[in-house]
Amino acid sequence: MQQLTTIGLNHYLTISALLLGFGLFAVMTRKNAIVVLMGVELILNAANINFLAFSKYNGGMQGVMFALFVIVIAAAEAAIALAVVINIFKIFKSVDVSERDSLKE
Amino acid sequence: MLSLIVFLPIIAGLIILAVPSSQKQIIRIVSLLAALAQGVLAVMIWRGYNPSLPGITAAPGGSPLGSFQYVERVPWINLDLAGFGPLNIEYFVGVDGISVTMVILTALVSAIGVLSSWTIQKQVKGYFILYNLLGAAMMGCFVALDFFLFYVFWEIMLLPMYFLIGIWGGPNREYAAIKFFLYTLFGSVFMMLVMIGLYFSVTDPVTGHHTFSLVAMATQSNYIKDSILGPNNEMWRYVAFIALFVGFAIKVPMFPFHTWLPDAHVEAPTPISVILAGVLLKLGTYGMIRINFPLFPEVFQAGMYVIGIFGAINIIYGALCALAQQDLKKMVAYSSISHMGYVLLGLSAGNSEGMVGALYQMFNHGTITAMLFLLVGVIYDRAHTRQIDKFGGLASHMPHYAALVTVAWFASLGLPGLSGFISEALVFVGAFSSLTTRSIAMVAVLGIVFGAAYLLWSLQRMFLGQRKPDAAYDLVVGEDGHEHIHFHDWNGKIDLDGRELTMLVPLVIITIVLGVYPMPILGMLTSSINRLVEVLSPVVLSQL
Amino acid sequence: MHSLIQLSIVVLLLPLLSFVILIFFNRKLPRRGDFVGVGILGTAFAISATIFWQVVVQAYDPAFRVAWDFTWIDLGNVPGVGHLQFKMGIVIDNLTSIMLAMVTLISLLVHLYSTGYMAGDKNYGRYFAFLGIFTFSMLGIVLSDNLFSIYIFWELVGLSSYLLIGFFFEKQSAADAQKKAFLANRVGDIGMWLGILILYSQFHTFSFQEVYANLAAGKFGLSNGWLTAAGILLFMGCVGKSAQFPLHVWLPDAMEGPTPVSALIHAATMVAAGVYFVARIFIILTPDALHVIAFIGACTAFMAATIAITQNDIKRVLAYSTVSQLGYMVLGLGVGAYSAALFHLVTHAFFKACLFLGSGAIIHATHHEQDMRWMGGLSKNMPWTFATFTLATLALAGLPLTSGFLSKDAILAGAIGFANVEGGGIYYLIPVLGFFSAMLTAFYMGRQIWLVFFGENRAHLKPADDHHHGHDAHAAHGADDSHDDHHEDHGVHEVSWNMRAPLVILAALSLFFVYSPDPLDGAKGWFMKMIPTPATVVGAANPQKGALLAGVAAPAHEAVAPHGESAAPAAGEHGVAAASHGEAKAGHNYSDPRQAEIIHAGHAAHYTAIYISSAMVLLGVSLAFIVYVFGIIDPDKTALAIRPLYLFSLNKWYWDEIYQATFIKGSMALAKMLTWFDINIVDGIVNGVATLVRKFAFLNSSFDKHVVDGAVNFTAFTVNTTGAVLRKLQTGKVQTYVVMLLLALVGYFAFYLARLIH
Amino acid sequence: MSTQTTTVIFYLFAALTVCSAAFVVLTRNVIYSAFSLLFTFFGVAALYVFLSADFLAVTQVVVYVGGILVLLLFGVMFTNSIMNPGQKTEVSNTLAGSLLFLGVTGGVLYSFFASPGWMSTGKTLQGSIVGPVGFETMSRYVLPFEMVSILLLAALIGAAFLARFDKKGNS
Repeated sequence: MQQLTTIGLNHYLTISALLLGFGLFAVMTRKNAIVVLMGVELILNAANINFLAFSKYNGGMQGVMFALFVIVIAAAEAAIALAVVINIFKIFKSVDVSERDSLKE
Repeated sequence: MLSLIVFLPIIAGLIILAVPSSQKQIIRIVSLLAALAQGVLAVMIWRGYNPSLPGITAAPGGSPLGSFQYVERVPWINLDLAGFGPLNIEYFVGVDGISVTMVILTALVSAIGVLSSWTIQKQVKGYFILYNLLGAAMMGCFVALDFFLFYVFWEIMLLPMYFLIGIWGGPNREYAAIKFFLYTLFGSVFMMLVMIGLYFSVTDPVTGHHTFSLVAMATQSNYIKDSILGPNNEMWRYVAFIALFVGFAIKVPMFPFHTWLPDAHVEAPTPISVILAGVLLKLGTYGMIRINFPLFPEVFQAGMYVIGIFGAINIIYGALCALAQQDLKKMVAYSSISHMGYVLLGLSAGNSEGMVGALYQMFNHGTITAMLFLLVGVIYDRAHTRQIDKFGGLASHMPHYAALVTVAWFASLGLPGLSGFISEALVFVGAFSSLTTRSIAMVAVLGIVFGAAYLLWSLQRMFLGQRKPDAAYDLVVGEDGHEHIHFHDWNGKIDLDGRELTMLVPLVIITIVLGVYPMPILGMLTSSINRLVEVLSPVVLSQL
Repeated sequence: MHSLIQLSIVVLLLPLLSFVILIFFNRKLPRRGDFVGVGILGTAFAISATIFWQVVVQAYDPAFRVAWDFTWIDLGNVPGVGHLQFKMGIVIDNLTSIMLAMVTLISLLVHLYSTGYMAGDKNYGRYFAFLGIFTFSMLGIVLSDNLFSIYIFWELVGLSSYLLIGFFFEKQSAADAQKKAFLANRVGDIGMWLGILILYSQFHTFSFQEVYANLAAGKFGLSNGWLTAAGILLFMGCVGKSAQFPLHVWLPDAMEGPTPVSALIHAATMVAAGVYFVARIFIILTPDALHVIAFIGACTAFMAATIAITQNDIKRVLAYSTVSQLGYMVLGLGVGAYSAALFHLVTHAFFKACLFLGSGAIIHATHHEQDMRWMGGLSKNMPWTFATFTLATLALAGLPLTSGFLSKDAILAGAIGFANVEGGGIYYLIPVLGFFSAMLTAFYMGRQIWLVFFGENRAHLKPADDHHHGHDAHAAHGADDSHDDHHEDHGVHEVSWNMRAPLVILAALSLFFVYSPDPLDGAKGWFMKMIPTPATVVGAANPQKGALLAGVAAPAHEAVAPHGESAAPAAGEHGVAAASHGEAKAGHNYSDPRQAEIIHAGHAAHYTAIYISSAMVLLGVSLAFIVYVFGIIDPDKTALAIRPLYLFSLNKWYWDEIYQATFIKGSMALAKMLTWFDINIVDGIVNGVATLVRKFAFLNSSFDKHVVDGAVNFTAFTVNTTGAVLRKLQTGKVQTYVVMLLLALVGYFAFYLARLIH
Repeated sequence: MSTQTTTVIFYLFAALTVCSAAFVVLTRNVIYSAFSLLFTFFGVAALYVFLSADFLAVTQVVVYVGGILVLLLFGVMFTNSIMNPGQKTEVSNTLAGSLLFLGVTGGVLYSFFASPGWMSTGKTLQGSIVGPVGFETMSRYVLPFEMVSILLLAALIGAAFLARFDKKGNS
């Protein structure tokens, strides 16, 4: 009970793990590229939570700075990914990643 | 000089390679020019050759190179096989009296063959490339003084011959080509084994290393006493001699290895028959003289009688088989078997008369048989058949052709005044003078009669008398009231045309000139042959 | 170089020049260039006449001899022999010069004659070219001084004979005949060549003089049998060329050639070459070889004569008479009557050429009728031909006052002497056969004269088919059709001057005074003085045999010699005989007593020979008269009465059939058999080996396919399948990859957990 | 305020975050998931505040909600035709996905809790971090900062390039 009442590192880690799992689940299962991207965002957020949690409970700034960079990169990634998705849509008239198996060639 | 004459055809072949295959005339002309250049070189070699130098082997006390001429000698392959010591193969060419005549013959026959190839229409480019390759290989065989080099040329020769027969030949060409190829390959395998054995038995007196140089091999003192083919190893020397002899005898061809020849000739196109009979057969006997006999003189001494018997069998057997042939070309093929028998007989005599006769016979057979095959080709072009019974009475319609055929036929049956006679006579003189082969010579003389029989009989059946009812041509009465001959689907000249005359007349002239005054060729042979006889005679052997 | 040599070289090369000109340019020259041939031969004859004049008439020396040679083939310094050279050369002695004159003269006359006889033939020019090369080769034989060159020209003569016999090559019979002639000659040449080889193998030279010298010096290394064999083998060349038994079969067939050719080659010159050659080698012939030669000559003479009496073809009769006369010459040489034989050679050449040309005139006049049964009564139409033909016939039959009488008598005398010396018995067969043949000769020549010239013309009796055959021959001959053949009686007429002149000249040359002042003894004539019997070198070669012979011959010598001296004063002519005999002895001291004995006995037997031979000839002539002129005996009935003999003779003793059945069929069968052997056995073995190899190759390849290659293929298969399986995993879908990635991650976690657990 | 209230608020936001994230993943409607993602981001931002990273919380709201989410919505609008907004999307390999979801999450959590060395050290981050962030950005992390800004610029240009309408005008 003491564990639960005083918010500690473990709570954040649990949340981040769940977010990570959900994100992976989305990446794995959903056919819509947009949703896959959302899953990726979830994973990134999970990572960010971990960074910040560790930096808070270690009292250093590294985690914070990393999380900052991750956000920036996430923005870039989202932009690029969406552009790609739109191109895919332009070409295939669909964003169903389960139909895109060009990697086979 | 020699390298030039050897590789000139290859250069021509490369040029042809660059010519588009549609330009048939250019291709032909290029090869013709190459052949003519080769002829010019051959004449220069002939003029510049000093007949007083014997060659054959390193003269005792002389230079280890022997008194060969136009020698070119450069290291070719130098490998260091750790276990076996250094392997040094040389590019070593040179001529003596034996080879220089063959070089002249090769150049002559090749040029004639190019002219005769003018009518080849199928894949002209490939044909002439192969033809030039063949020419180079033959020339190389005759000038090579390094056994390995000789072997290389010998093998190179097979390939174009195989394709020339197998692609441009007659209906049954594949069979003939395969037969030729396998037979000769069979022989050359033996040759290679003996070659290797010799390499490890002989040391170059100068360098002290093992060597492939035939000049060194021809000197018995260069053999390591206890090596596999050394003097102390009698049995293996006999085996090696027989193996080499079989290898060359197949090329001659000697009974019973002769059956590839009729097939090859019947299937081969005319120019290839000319080359085959004119030059290739000579390579067998040349190999015997250059390699087989001087390297194993004591075995030769022991085997003279057997060789002579085989020669006699060739003479009579070939003549009798020719007597029974219906196909003119096959008859001529068997006649070359018979004539090469004279060469073998002369060699087996082991004395100067016989050997000079044999070599002169090689030259004359080259020219005469070339003539015979060209003439057969002439009638085959017109009538598309070679069955002797399909003709008759040609003489009154094709006078020039009949005249040339008569000359050629009589040259072939050894009429005095034509070159064939002198060589045959010398062969018999030699064979009879040597006690070993005297009895053989007395039997072999029958070949003269049989030879005359089949030649005259074919001459009569084809040219004399009247047209046979089932002849391969018709008689039509021309506008001038006289009967004229007409071949089916032949619109060319009935009698010989200019190209055929340019092929044949030089050969006729050579035959007559060499028949009246043989010294131009004989004179180049004598000193070499005398030296060879010394090498082969047991007197010299006992001094080893 | 001696001027005679230069002249002789010119003579030798002139006919060759004629050949070259005519063979290449005869169509461009007017009259097909026959004048070239005639002119050149005229020149050649003129030059040889001068040679004859200088040698025989001016020098008049039995031992006259000039020689010249040059190196033809130089074999260099041959080990064991030394410097070896083959020389070509020319020798001129009496015999050579006489032969030169004879050959060129007859050749010239035949050229001249042919301008008429062959006129209009489509190969007219080529004909003269062939005559030219024949003359060249014949002169080569005559002039050559060594065995090798004589062999060369020997074969060349065979070639020209081949070309001329087959001149009408459209006729199958002519083509057969030329082939037969060449092959028969080749068989003889083999023997000759082997004989040459035996001599060469001992002496390493071909030159006559060196061979003589070496033999005389006893340098012959082999046994005496080899020497005899050499002699007989060399004689085989003569057997072939001079149509001696058993190689005589080609000569009658050779009559397929144009008649002038028969006159030149197959009567006068070429067939005499054999005799000439035996004369050249006479002195190296051992007694045994001479015996063989004598017997063969006798058999030939007799056999040919018996055949000649039943032949109907005018030319065949003459052909067999030629064979018979050649038999006489060979017989003469065999018995050692050397000069007599050569004498007969020359005389026979002239009168036999005359006979052939005469028969040619008859054939020409009767439009190529050769069968005597359809002739007759020609003496009225052709007086010139009749006269010359008859004169030559007398000479051939050997009646006195003719040249034939002198020479034949000399030969028979030699035969008798030979038989005496050899001690009788079987040797008497030789003169007996000779005399009998003389009788037969007289008979069949009389028959021929009668059938051809007397009686009435029987041309109309000729069966139609034969008639047409004659026309075919005519067409094939291609002579000009100036006179018309189509009504029955053939307009027979005398031939033109250019065919008549040779007849006259030759007939004149077959009279006795040309050769000898004495119509009964040729030994008095210049010829037999100029051509004495040379001393044999063989006796010297083996002294023990010579001594033995001397022992045998001595008593005979004693027996004959006193008779010679005693009779000398009484009978002048016999004295002359003895004198000539003595002169012969003076000319040569015969080291071999046997030879001396034979020569002496031959001279001694001179008159015996005359009497017997004259008797026989008269017998033959009278027999011919009885049969054909007076018709006392009907030839046809007689033929029926002795039918087997008649057929035997008519079919020429069946020699052709025998040879056809044995040698020709035999060699053809052998050839066919060998070809079968070649195709089925030798090649069969080769192909069999090939098949075996191929079979083994198939086995090998199946092993290769199923085992070796199997392994490889199996590997490939496994890789392939796994690849296929793995390819299923590779969907190309990103999410699948993610799934796998995470599977790996989970696997890691599992591992990690396992690590943590213990 | 008392620790209880903060704890309760924390649990609320945590629940909000996790549930909305689950909804993002589980719903078939793209629009729904997009909007529920909005709530996830808000929840995360709130958690940042709890982690005393106020600056980052604001950044999170600005960047994610204002930028990325709008981008995502644009994407949804572009890719799904406007006519049927409630379009369902298919789900593939759900089984493997869920198993792995459990495996990964379980594995991660276990490794978190099984490694005791991660228990909080004594000193923690206190107060606002705006100043320290600015300081760190301009001092120690200046190079990564510049690089990331260049990266962002390049990415945006590239995105614009990729997503542009080409000349032929077919969208």
